[in-house]
Amino acid sequence: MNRVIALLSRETALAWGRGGGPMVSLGFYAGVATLLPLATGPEPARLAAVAPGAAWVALALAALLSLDRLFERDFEDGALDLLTLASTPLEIACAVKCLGQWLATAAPLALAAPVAAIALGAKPSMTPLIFACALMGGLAFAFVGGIGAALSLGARRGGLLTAVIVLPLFVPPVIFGGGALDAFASGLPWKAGFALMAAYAAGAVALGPIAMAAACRNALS
Amino acid sequence: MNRVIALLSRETALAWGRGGGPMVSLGFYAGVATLLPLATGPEPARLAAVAPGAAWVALALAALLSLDRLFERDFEDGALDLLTLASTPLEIACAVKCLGQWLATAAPLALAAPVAAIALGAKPSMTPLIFACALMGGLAFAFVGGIGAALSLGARRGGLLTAVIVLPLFVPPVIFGGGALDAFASGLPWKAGFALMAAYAAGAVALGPIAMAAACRNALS
Amino acid sequence: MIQALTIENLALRRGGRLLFAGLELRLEPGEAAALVGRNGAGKTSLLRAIAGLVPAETGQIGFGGMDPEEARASHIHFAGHQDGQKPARTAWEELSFWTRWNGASYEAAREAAATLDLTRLLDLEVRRLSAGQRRRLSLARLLAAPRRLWLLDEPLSPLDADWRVRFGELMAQHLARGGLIVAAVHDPLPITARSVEIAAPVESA
Amino acid sequence: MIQALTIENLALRRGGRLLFAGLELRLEPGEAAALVGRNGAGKTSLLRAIAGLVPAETGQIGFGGMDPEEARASHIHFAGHQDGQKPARTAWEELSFWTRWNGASYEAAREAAATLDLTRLLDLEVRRLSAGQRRRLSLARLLAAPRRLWLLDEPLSPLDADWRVRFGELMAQHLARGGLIVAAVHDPLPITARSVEIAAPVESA
Amino acid sequence: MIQALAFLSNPERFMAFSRWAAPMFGVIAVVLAVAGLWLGFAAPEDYQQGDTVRIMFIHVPAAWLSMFVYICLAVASFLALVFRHALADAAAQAAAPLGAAFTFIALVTGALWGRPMWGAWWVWDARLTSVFVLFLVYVAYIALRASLDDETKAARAGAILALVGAVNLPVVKFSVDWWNTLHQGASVFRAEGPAMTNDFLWPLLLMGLSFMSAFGSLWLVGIRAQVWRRRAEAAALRAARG
Amino acid sequence: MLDLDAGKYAAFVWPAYAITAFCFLAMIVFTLNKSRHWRKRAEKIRP
Ligand code: HEM
Ligand SMILES: Nc1ncnc2c1ncn2[C@@H]1O[C@H](COP(=O)(O)OP(=O)(O)OP(=O)(O)O)[C@@H](O)[C@H]1O
Ligand SMILES: Nc1ncnc2c1ncn2[C@@H]1O[C@H](COP(=O)(O)OP(=O)(O)OP(=O)(O)O)[C@@H](O)[C@H]1O
Ligand SMILES: [Mg+2]
Ligand SMILES: [Mg+2]
Repeated sequence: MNRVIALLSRETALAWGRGGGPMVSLGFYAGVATLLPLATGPEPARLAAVAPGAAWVALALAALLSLDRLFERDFEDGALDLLTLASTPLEIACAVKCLGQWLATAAPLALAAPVAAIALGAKPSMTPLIFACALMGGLAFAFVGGIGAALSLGARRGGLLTAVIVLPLFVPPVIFGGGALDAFASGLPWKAGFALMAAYAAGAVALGPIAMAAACRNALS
Repeated sequence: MNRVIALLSRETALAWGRGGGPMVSLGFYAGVATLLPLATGPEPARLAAVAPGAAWVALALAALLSLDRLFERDFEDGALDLLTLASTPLEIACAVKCLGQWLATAAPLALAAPVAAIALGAKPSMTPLIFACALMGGLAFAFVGGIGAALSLGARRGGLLTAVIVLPLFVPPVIFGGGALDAFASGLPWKAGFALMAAYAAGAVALGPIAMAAACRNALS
Repeated sequence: MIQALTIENLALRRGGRLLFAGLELRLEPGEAAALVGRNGAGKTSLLRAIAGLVPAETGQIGFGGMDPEEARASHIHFAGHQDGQKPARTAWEELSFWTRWNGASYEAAREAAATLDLTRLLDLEVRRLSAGQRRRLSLARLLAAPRRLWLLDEPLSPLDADWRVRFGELMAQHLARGGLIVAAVHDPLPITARSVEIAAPVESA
Repeated sequence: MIQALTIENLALRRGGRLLFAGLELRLEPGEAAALVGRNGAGKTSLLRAIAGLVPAETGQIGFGGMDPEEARASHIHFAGHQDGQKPARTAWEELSFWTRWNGASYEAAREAAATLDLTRLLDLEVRRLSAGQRRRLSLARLLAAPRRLWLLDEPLSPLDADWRVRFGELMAQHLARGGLIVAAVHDPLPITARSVEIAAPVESA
Repeated sequence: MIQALAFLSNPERFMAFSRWAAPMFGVIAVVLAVAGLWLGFAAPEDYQQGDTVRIMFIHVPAAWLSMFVYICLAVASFLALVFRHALADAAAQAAAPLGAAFTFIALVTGALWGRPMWGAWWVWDARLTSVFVLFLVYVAYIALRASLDDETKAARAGAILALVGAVNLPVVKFSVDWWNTLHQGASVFRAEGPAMTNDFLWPLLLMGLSFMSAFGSLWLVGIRAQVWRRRAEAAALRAARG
Repeated sequence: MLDLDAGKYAAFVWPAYAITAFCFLAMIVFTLNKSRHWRKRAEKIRP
């Protein structure tokens, strides 16, 4: 347990220092909130309709763009070797890495997302759903993305490969989540979409680490 | 000149391999194009109005998130030392680095942006402007972002700091560009906004490298 | 506890090339082996194979009857060129993290730092350490969490003459406590160690 | 062409601490200096100061009358621990890039690789090279683009015995052609070199 | 001006000067503020803006100061960068939080004025946006200095950022002329002379001078603090080395 | 003499003054505090 906490705090600190964290998410959503009004024109109704979707897209993009930081450094500087030489299984280490990434980058984004959406005119009643979607979705993105990041370790054009592997896996949660937000906004039943996304996230959390650990071992050998 | 070409191809290759490149931008816009319809509901008019803005937001965010890769690696592994020991001034080396970043990440995004916008229902007549805005804006983002990346070299929480430094400097081009797109879409005069953004980009390209080189020298000493 | 390290008829292949074959080695507690050989002979690869990071082409690596998984999880230290220390984090952050990851306490990390005369440097970022200081920081992990088998890849190279002697003493202490050491070296080790020549098999040389 | 390296009354400070003071050194073409001293004494810092990467606290570094800017831009090679080679790029990509960055041709890069027996390895990623091979790759840059003053930070440490001799010969050739070498070392250099002791000033020791 | 700077560039002389100058500026600021506020609240209501016009007496001086402080910051940074003068760097470091505070006041009072006048707390027009950017630049400067441990490096990096951020200043000043903004144009410092009745002009100018002297006083105290901090840290370092 | 009744705009005028006063107070307190802190430290180490 001690080890897991130690690793989690290291991962969070690293992800935070290298481009994650609340300032970026703030800036992110400040950007979204500044730009969309300019781009969509002054009609508040229009703006409000786009708001949750925009917040959601921003989240997925942020997750996608920060993926290459997950394993590559540790792989290149030998830390991954040492992480495998421990009584904590590599599967858990991988899960903790993803969790750290999520804590450092997705969680602040999830906190900021409802604020941005409301600033853009989304109904305040949507706050809990946007928040929950962002948290869940962030989890799914982190764990699914981790698989791609691990698989492309040691490949030339690692970043490219990550994107190719990860993009198709990102589509389902993106669609389920977006659908749930949309349905909620128009007063339709939204629970099914949300449940699907949650299930996807749960699956990713459960199975992702196994795939990641296998991919890491393969890259190291 | 030879050196500049060599450096440019190295930088492009590095940026490309590490999470840049056409696949990411494709995924980016695939995400935007999938999600926005979901979020905005089925009315095409609404969608069309948001499209160019969404493309533009995505561009700025992508630039922000890839900044920490610009100097940090070279700083940590000693390549920056060697880049300074050359008859090519460090200012030019910095400019070429930014240019490489732009070529590898912003240019593919700029190519994809009009496609995404049109898929979302933006008027095809907007294509040239979206493309030009994305190219120009990407240039401004790369060069202004480089200043932030260089200034935060060696700082604790480098990534965070980069965002804090860069965000204020990103606001003007984001606003000018968004304004120009918006004005064009509503048939208003858009040239002023575009010209301002171009001027800002030109200023960034001209002055940014000086600041970057000074910041790099400072970090190395 | 690892009771012995036994390597039988080991062959390793990297990138399609057979590095060496038929390697035999038996190390009892208190013994050290110095791997010598040309650049690219496969010393580092052998250390990685013992650590389970690289699969063997043929042959066996045994740990005196202990389950290899178990041995590698809790009884082996590996200190290579790539020390896994992030330049932007402080020496203390790195040392304490790895110490805890290896299951030992902050206290142990602090003591190990004191033994390697790093206390004064713990607040510095790793980037600012001199080459020898940084190497000492990575060696401090060996002392902080006691483990039976040390796999060392050119441990002495950036150390100054004084520290080579002192780290030699630390290695001798480890052996005296029943530890085992396998070290890849280009210069002689300051402890008595069995020299193991790593060389390409004759037919492929 | 650098006609001499003159260091007068040099003092360096890192992180608030005075590393050394009053350093004097004069090196003529064909001469080599070996910087010796404890870990953290400031050998690497001195090399970086000569390369202009670290400002001097007091004192002068001169290049025999040549403008320092000019000398550093075109007449100095610096080869440190941090070799600036990206693990994910191939040896050839790295060597050819740095060679061209230093103003020499692909041809020169290929020749230097051959001299250091790297030809066979050029298609491998840097990550896959052994420690000695990787060091040779970074040393190949010295040969690929001829420059007068070589600043070497523990150049020999991961090389095997053979390569230490062969690189010694290459250094001797460089000196014979009128080159200058300043090398930080913990082991003796295989060439005749003036030994320069780097040590903390007495009052602060 | 140059001579005054040269005179003060000696730390001893600066400490002697600031010792009496800082309290003196403080007293002047208070006196001017009392006078300005008195006149301001004695002035008649604006026929268009009603009582909200009273916000002007703090909004406009704060907005002036936000720019003036940045000029001070940039000049001090320039001197620190070019002449490596420690006192100039101390001045830059001390100016930043004050500038951020004045900018913050301008933003908040502007928003409080905008709501009744324009019907919106905030619009993304060029003037407002550029002032917001100015605030962010101050924050970035402070954050940058805080996160670099090495004093000299932090000074240089901060100075570079301050100079880069200076491009925003003309945008703040002339945004109302270059773009169609909701915000009104200059009405005091104009080539044609002030376009404002004396009833408002006088209290506004008094408040402006008061803010200016308040800044002067706090700045001097802040620089003194920096000088002491550097002395203390240098001494601590010497002590640590024995 | 003084017109302190801001009428329907009181909700905007007085908060503006309050926030300004608060900011000034904060500036003064922080600056003086820091100055005193470092002067003490400087004098303690080198009286
Ligand atoms: C958050 C919103 C606002 C910001 C950031 C802001 C910013 C500024 C700045 C920077 C100046 C100085 C201009 C110069 O010296 O040239 C200024 C002046 C001024 N502002 Fe605002 N302002 C805001 C809202 C308002 C509102 C709502 C009003 C009134 C309707 C207003 C009225 C004025 C006036 C009368 C001046 C003096 C212009 C002059 O005499 O030069 N401002 N403001
Ligand atoms: N991941 C890999 N893929 C392909 N080849 C590899 C890989 N790792 C190492 N090699 C090759 O295997 C050989 C042995 O490398 P190794 O690092 O084990 O040598 P070494 O004996 O430690 O040499 P040195 O003394 O230079 O450190 C080298 O020729 C190297 O190029
Ligand atoms: N950027 C820096 N900031 C602060 N201190 C530094 C920095 N770089 C080096 N130092 C300190 O300066 C001292 C000298 O370092 P340097 O690398 O020059 O030593 P060295 O003589 O090369 O030692 P070694 O033999 O271990 O390589 C060390 O104590 C180190 O901690
Ligand atoms: Mg090796
Ligand atoms: Mg050194």
